[in-house]
Amino acid sequence: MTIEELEQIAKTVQLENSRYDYEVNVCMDLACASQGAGLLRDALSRLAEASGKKVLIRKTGCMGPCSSGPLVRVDPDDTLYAKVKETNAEAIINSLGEKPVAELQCDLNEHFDKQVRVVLENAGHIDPEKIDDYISRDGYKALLTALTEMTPNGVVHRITESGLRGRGGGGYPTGLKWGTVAKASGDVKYVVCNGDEGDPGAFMDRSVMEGDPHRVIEGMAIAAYAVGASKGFIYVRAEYPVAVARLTTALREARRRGLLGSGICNTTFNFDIEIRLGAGAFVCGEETALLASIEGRRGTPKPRPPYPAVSGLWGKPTLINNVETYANIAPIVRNGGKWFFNMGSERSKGTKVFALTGRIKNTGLIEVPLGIKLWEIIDVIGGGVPGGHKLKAIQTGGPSGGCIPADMMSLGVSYDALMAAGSIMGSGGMIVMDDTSCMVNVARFFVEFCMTESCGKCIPCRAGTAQMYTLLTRICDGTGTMDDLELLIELCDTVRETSLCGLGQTAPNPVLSTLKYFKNEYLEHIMHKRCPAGVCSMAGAPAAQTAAAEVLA
Amino acid sequence: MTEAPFDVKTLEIDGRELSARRGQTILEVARENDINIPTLCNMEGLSNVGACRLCLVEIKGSNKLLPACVATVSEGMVVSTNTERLQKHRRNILELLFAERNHVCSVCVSNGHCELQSMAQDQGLTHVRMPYRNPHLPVDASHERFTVDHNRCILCTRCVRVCGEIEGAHVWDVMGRGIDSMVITDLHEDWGKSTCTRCGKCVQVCPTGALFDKSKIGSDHPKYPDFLPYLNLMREAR
Amino acid sequence: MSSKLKLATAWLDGCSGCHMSFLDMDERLLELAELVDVVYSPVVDTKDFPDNVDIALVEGAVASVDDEKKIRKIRAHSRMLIAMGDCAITGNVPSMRNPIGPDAILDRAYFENATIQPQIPCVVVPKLLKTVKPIHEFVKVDVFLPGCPPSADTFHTALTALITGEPLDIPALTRFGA
Amino acid sequence: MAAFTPPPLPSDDKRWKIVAGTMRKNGFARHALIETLHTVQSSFGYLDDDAIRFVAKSLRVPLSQAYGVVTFYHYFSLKPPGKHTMTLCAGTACYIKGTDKLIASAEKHLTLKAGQTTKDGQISLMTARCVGACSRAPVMICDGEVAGEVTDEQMIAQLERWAVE
Repeated sequence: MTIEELEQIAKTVQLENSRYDYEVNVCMDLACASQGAGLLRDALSRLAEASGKKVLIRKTGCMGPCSSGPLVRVDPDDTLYAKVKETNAEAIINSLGEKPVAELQCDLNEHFDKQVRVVLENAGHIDPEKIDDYISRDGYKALLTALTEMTPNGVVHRITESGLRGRGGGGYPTGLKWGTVAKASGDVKYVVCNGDEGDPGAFMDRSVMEGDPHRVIEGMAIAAYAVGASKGFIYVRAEYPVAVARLTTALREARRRGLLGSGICNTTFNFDIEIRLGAGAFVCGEETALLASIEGRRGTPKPRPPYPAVSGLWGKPTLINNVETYANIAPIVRNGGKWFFNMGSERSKGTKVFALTGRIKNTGLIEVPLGIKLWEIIDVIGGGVPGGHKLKAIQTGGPSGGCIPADMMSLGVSYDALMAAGSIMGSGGMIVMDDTSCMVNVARFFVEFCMTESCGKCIPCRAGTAQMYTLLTRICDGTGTMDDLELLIELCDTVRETSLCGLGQTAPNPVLSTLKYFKNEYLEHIMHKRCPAGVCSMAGAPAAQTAAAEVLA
Repeated sequence: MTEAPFDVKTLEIDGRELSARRGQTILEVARENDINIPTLCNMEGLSNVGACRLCLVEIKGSNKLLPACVATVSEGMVVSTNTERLQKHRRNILELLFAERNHVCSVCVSNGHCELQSMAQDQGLTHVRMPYRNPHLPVDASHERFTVDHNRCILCTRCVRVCGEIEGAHVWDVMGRGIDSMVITDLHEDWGKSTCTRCGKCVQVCPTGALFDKSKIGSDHPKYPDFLPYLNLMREAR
Repeated sequence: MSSKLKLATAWLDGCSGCHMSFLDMDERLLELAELVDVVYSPVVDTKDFPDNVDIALVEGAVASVDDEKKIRKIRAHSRMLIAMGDCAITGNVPSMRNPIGPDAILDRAYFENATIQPQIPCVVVPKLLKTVKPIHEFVKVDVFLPGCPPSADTFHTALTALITGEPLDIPALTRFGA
Repeated sequence: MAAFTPPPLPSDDKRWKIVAGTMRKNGFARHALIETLHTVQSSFGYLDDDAIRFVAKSLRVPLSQAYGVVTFYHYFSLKPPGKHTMTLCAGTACYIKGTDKLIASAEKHLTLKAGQTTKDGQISLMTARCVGACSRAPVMICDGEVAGEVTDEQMIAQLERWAVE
């Protein structure tokens, strides 16, 4: 394969597509599929054929605004239809060449206007099971450019120049990581993609793997070239069967096209990828635990250093990046580091995909330039809190993150700003809470999550999260005391500072951030045995009061 | 000039200027110089897992605490092993251990010879503020010579490591995860029916009364793990 | 010292071993008697816990509704509360029933092992709490003297220091299970 | 060293051949343990002691290590699943929208705890840590079919349909 051949494929696809007058793209992502997108697509295909019009019906990955699904986009007019039912298929097919179906059209201009699509540039435009679709949109161009025109060092330099930081949560500079692995000695090195998207309330990586799998593969191949690896692993949650299937297809197609395997594109570069299934352990998102799991062992983390960059899989230098990080690589190589560097805020470059969910009108997948204000996400893109309720907080960063209160909506979204606010960027879950959520209960939910997901290796995380959960349960059921609260805070400090890995070190975040901004809710529970949001049952409180009364009697 | 010759590093531990060989851990250097850093999962002769977090030390210029058992020395490192911050964390970790399972010293075979018990005393622990969890845990006395009482296990995994790394049998491992973790023999089968080689090394390295010799119930039950460094030495010599 | 301090000792769910060990101070008890009046104790014939106790030594864990009432009363009437021995501090032997719950214990004691008239007494035996807990789970404790039991020497050193206001290093004296 | 011969298949059940196939594809390497366990689980629906023993011996992994791995990962089940499986998502977005109430209601309806199977083996009630359909919260998965914005009535109706089958 050469650049010319690649362009030839793209041309063929375009030629093929030009045979059609219309393209009807049907979103087949989980949210749309669960609302009958499959039946809808079948109906569209059937009716299109019957109509005699030249229509290409294409199934695509996530288009974004899931709450408006099932979504259909008709090109070349770029008309977006929302909440389309099987019964609407006829109207849509009939409208081709005529006026759009007004009652199905949705006004999501504001929703899309604020977004910038880099990672999701192909989402909703290509059939994820067709490599040629990807190639027709500049797919694998970056890999070929890297292999034929750039040195490995040059690639590392370009990534460094872009200012890209790890999208998995930590925000470690990607170029720096690549440089370390590239410099590490050893002839066997590995490239690993962390697709163990474990944060509850986050589905960015799933959507990318399902909607544009080649983008991830291309990013990994470029990384492998840059660091000198010949073998890669994609570690995906077993809970994502569609992602696994799409990646499997994509790998097969890429091999068939000679974009993976030995002597890629007539160069001496060899690289292939294997998929490894996770098995339901959140802690495997931690890189040393993930490596243990790939090696077929219990996913327990190891103390770092040594870092995986020096001693990773089977003791070899290993580069680990998250799905979204790899998804950013091809456009950076294609468009240059400066192009990426010019997007975003001062120390957080580029765009970030978020899964916007919870008590908000437009739920779904969004991609925004970093530095964007929270209110722009909530009020403009998200369309605000529905049902006349009041925004209370935004939870970011999953179980390791924190809650940002409603009065901080002017905060710009960046790694550092979120950290300063007591939360973290995390992998990109953004859960909106309104006045129906009890923040103590929310903190307890996350601590319970960390408790059940703790691997159990180190004491502070294993026993500490369990104790935090006990103390929070006391507060939630009305038996908590001020001593319990004090102990909880002290415990948070120890768990944070002494735990072996990130899971334990960040487990107290939801407690600490809710305590920082919503301490009055804790005090209400403890002093007045009252849950302001009316969520906690306070079942323990009356009994406690009786016991006290008995003593006084 | 920053590197000392002959791979010798100079560092400071608790205000004392010390020298060390490159690649040595902070714990090794401290022990060579009679500086006590508390540990529970560490044992000379076994691999280090850095799990108990009691050996965490402070390094000047870094806010992050490092486990002395795995962190290696570097030139000019300034280490503090016993600051107030570390003492507080150590007490909290010990409290967590005491509250996690059912450690009843007065009825334990290891009373007076228990590393957890003496460490609590060393660290000035007189009571446990954390609520006791009181889990219902089994005692497996199916083995003809030994018993495992899970109520007293602190999951340090010394038994797992000595069985896998030294005896080479790997009869022990950990099942479950988080607070539900438990050491097991084979497929969570009775120890007595397992593939155990009956060497008894696990009993000797167990820091508490979780693993004990049946013939010594109700009597003084000290453990003798000193065979470990010797065994390793003899193996290396071969 | 013109007026002596008022000392009380109380016994919740424990084996009385701590009190025995306390009495093991032997002739040193006479020294102690110079400094304190024992106003309430299993070894003194007082029915109700008096007001204004200066030092209360409490043995045993909180295992029943009665224990809970007692410890709250003791706390309310004492200036300094000393948890005496492992039962008071950790729950110790009485807490060994916690993993299986009180019903299993009552069954064992009053049914399985009963030779005549198996029944759970409801008049004299107070209602058991679901879990046996150390006393600091209910009230604030000022001093913890671990041990099973703490030795007579420990009692002597600790009490002397507490009465005279000398510094006291408890971990140097005793430990859990000592 | 004598060549390693993997143990014979536990029975002539064809599914063991699939399991052996996964191991062979991975060259009977120890690191194929999790991959192989996945194959067992997808072929048999769960992992029993015989299966774990067979896989462990074939891959020369200590028994306790294999058992440790099986019990570490929530995806692996030691008990056979019910004829139907209702999985309620307990991710954050679903929690905010009331999954806890759905779980409690289903537990009450089936008189069991999440993670268990009804006595007649008809229905398993499971919870999941986020299936990634957060925008449709709360989400339930009925035998693999994802349904969003689930109400208590819908869920109970589904359970009742399965119960009378």
